[in-house]
Amino acid sequence: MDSVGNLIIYAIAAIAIIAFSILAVTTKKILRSATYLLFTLLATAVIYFQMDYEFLGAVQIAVYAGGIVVLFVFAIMLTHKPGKDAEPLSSHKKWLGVGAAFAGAAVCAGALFSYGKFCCAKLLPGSGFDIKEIGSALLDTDKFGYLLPFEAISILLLACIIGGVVIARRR
Amino acid sequence: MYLIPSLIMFGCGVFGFITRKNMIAILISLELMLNSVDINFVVFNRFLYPDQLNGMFFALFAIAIAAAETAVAIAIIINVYRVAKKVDISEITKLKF
Amino acid sequence: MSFDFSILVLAIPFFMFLFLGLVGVKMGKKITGVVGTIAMGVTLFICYSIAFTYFFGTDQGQISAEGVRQSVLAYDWNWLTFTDKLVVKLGILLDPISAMMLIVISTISFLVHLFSLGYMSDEYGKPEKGFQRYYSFLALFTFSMLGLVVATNIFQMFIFFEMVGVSSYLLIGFYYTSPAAIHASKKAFIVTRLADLFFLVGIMILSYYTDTFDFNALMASPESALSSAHGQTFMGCSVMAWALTFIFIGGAGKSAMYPLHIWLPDAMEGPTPVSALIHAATMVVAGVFLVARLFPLYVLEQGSMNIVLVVGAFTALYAAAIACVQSDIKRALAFSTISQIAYMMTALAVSSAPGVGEEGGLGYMASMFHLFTHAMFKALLFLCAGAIIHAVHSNENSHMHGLHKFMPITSIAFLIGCLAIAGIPPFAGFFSKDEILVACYEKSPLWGVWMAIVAGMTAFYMFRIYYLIFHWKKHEVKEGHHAPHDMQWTMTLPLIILAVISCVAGFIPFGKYVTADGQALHTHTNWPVAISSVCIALVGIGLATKMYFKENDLPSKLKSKFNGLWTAAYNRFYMDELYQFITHKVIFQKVCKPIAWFDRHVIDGTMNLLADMTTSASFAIRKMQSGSIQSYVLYYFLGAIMLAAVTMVIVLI
Amino acid sequence: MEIFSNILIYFVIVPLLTLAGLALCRNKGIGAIRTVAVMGASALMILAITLVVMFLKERGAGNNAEMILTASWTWYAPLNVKLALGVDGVSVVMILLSAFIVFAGVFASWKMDPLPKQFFLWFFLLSTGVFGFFISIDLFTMFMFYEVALIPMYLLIGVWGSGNKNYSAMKLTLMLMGGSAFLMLGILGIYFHSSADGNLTMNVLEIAQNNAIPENWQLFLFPMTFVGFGVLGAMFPFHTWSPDGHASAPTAVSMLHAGVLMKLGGYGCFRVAIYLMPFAASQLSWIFLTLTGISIVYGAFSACVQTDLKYINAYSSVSHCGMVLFAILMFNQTAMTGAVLQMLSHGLMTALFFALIGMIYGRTHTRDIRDMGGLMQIMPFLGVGYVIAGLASLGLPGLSGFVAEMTIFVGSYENADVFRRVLTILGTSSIVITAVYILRVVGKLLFGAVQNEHHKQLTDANWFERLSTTTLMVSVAIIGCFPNFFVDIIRDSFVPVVNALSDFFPVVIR
Repeated sequence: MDSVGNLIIYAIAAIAIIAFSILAVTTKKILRSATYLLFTLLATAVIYFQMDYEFLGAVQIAVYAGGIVVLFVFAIMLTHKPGKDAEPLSSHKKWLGVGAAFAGAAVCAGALFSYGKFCCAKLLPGSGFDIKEIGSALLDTDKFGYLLPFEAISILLLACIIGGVVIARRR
Repeated sequence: MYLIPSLIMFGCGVFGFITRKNMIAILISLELMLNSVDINFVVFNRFLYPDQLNGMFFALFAIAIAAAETAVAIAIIINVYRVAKKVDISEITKLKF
Repeated sequence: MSFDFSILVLAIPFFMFLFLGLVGVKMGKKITGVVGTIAMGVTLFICYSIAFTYFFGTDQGQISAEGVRQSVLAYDWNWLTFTDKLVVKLGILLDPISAMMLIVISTISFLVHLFSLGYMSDEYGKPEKGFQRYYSFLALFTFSMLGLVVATNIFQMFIFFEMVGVSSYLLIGFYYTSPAAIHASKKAFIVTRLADLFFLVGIMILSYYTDTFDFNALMASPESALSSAHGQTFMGCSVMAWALTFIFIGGAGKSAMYPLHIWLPDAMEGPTPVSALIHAATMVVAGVFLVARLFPLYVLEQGSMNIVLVVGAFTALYAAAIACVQSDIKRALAFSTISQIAYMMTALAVSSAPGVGEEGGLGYMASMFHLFTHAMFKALLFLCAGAIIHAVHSNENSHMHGLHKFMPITSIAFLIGCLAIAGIPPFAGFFSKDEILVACYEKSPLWGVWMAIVAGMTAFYMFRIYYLIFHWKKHEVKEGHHAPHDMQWTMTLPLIILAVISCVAGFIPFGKYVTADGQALHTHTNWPVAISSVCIALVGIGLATKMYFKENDLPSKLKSKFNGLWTAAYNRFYMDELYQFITHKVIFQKVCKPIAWFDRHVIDGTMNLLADMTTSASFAIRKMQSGSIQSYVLYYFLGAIMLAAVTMVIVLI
Repeated sequence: MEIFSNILIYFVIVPLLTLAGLALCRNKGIGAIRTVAVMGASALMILAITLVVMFLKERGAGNNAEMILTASWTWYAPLNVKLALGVDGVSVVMILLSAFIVFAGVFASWKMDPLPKQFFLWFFLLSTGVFGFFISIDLFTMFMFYEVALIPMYLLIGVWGSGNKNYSAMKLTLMLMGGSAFLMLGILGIYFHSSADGNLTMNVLEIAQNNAIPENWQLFLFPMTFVGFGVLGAMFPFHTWSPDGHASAPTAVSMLHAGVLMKLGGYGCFRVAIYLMPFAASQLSWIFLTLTGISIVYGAFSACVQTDLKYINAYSSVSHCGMVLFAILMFNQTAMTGAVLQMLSHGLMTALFFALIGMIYGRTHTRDIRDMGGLMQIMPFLGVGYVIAGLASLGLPGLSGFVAEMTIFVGSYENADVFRRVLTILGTSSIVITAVYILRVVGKLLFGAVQNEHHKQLTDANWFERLSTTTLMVSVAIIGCFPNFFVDIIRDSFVPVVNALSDFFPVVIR
């Protein structure tokens, strides 16, 4: 961490991520859950910004926070009567979930700490990609060019649009 | 360091996915997991190969796919709701047949 | 004249079998019968000319430089190769006994063909259903029997043993709608098959040590053939003794020696001409023929020979005892046949090697002589019985009585047969039986006396049958039936021919032609033996005359006096019941059923148990597929974690 | 391609062409379907006869190679898997047998209903597998064709069968698959030890030449392969699929299965298990000899009390096929020749039996011998056919069974080993038991009074049924009358295997 400011920002973002994700999966009201998700995603965007990936952060905010969460909200509106709580979790299931989550986390953490390298690694000075570079890489066919995945994604999106329409269509 | 919140976020996602009964809540948990993975990609890219953009693009595409997937999933959920009048996953188990 | 044409002896009957069987249905019944009979007549002619050439010709190599009659190999065709040395050949071997058998078989077969033309028709001369089949089977039997006697090797003999077994099965079961016939045919086949099993094992043992099937190779030097197994013993006896005993059991099955005799009386369910052909004259002597064929080996293996002797002598007495009380004339004749064949067996067994002592090889010659004469007069008796049965439609002697007036030709023919079998000179049986008795006395007086007693019993029971059929009391013609009468010429002619042969056959100088070593054997009548045997026979006849010539109550008195013995003999000393018990109660119920049960429940049960375990395991696993996404994810996730953890541990360590 | 100039490949191509032809037929076009099927079967028969002629010519010309008409085409180079073709005397007669039975089978299923087209499709797929198995000398190809022959069985029984068909089809397929699982293991084991210098091969000839399978591995792999093939050869105690399977299978399938498919077992035991692993064969043969010896007697005794015609025949197959394996394990030329003769003979006469049973069942709608009787009066042709099949089965000279059994018994007895000789004598006793059950059936089924009045209206065989059964009867008689023709073809094929065995076992090569 090159500066205290950065550190503070990171700390805030990290705490926000942790806190809101926990809240998102534990809160009783589904709408609140969606809201907490929004905050988590925003905090993630902060982390992207901090790593000099401005474009990615922007996309994160626009698509995730702006698009997906709104989609969630609409879905919730459509399928839930306002003010109705989720039913309490059965305790064995809860413990099962906690166990699974902690086991996974433990394994990953084990992997993480056993390498130790990332725990306090210095952020190297980024080369500072600008948006133009990203754009040309996205449509490039050379090495490190991403035209093919880009096109594949677009077809996928198209398929999703069609699929969404077909599925949601009233029969 | 950046991976720690991602790790916790992933754990929350797993927990939520397994325990919640509301399909939308499950979807939200899924988003959490995806998001944590995105962070990982970006972090690895930034720390290991700062000169390249592979991880970032991966995250970018993942976001796009997540958006698509969410859209379809929500369409399905709404449809299921229309048919079954519920979004509770524990009661919708007929798909195994 | 060479023996090349001898192949026709086998070819004609075989062709007739196929021809009559396949084309016969289209031809009409009468024609089929006539064609079959004519073909048999041709075969008869060929057989006679072969025998004539063999016995009286000199230029076909049958007489060696030393004047010894030796065998001629007319044909030898490789049929099946087992190993380089063991090759089954089909061929034609002519030697004294096979030439003699050719005469016997073709004569009787021809006469039976002729006789059947009438017998197998109803009273209006219309042939019965299955007439073509009958003639086809007769041809098959003739083929098999001829093939048997001309066998060049022991395996060919086995092959034709099986063939005659099958044709006998088919002919016994000719009336296949009658349960008794089916049962009898099955019994005949299975009992002889059991014997053939031993025969086969005997062949395997013999050929294993001698490396050959060929009779010529075996006979050329019997000592060296046997010595190849020298020192080899199995359960205390030399392997050759085992082999020869097994082979004898094979012969005993066909020749109905005790205890394998049980099929022969039942085989009388077949048409009577068939009984005359197969179960009196030809097939049943196959066992005797087999032992005679291997006589040089048996002579060297006295252990086996003693078994043959004991079995033969016992059977002779046993069957004669049963024959005294049977009421079914065919059964009585059947037991008489068993007894007479046992006589031949005994004669073979008491015979010493040719050239040994004064009477060496006498038994062998006598046995063959008796085989020849017996075939003639027993066929005569059976054909007479056939004529009688055809006339009165019954086998029981209680339905006959007093037929002498109605059927004079048959009656005289039957009487000649009886005199011949009883051994009254000058009929054929006297000469052959006399030789046998001489041979028995040579061996030991015990056997001589024993066989003489049997001869007396033979005379008694034959005349008992004769009197009960033709005299005893007046014949009662049932209402609605024709009075019995002599039959048409096709049926009486064979009777007359056979009667004539039975009268004169005894004067054939048999010893000159048919001997064990090919050298003429000069026989001379042994007067003490001859006179005593005639006396015994006369006593038997006298007894029978006293008891059965006119209706009286002596037989029933005797019957009530020896009730136990009479009942036991009437029921054939319960041998059939014993077999029934063993086969049904023991083998069927205690072996087959448990095995079938075991298969269905234990072996199959194990397989089904495995399947059931798999099914229940899958049902148990099926619960895991709940349809709940969350549990799937949980399983997946736990699996992934485990994999990750394992990987990590591996990487870290 | 070069491989197409080999006649052998056409044994696979012709059934496949027939399959294609059948696929083009309309579902209901029974006439076209029959035409195509008959053409296919006849072409196979002509090919088979041509093959025999070619084989005799080659041998006559002094070609004494172990396998002749060899050809090879690599289809997966990394594993050295080839489509290697080649025949020796044994395969030639097996191909001939298969061709005859396929031919008779087509006529026996002339009136197949329902779905005739699909039936013949599967039927010819099955024959493809059978022929493919016999022509190939590559372990992988053999195994592949083996499976091709097995799988159609499930559908053929499950769809066109009768009675408890689902159970039987499942049981048969699963047990045979279980066998092929063992076999797969065995083949892989052989493959990985096929060569000492790392040039792994699947070719049977090369493996035998390399002779590189270590002895301890042989002891492990031999039981695998032998049991794997033995299941198909109905070896005790793995035979229980046979009664149920045969009882439920449609006529032609029973014919093909008992007639040919079960022979795959015996053939494989000889070609793969014993030939490639002579050491283990000589060490372990006593176990399998005991099992097969039990098979012979046990099957025969079981058959004595069955009341279902097909069960009787299935158990008699257990007995007869046991004899095949028994003879193969005797390790001498004569007994092994007898085994092949027995395969031929059993194939033909069982096919004949099943054809006749199918025809009788098609008329009376029962297979229980207690419900039938006196059929000889009603359907004399079928009755005579049954008697002939029965006589062949119990070993009447002049029909095939006698020749085969005698060769086996005499050959088996030509062993210096007392154990084997005693077993042989025990095995010999089966000829009596066979006579008992055959005569029992013949007596109850054909002779006697007619049991059921309705049976009096039944008709005798049609022309196609006559054609089918006559083909088989004539073949049975030809083998029985001229056995040396076949013995000459078969006999020398066993020289290599007997030579291989003679290193470990006091083989009497006579």
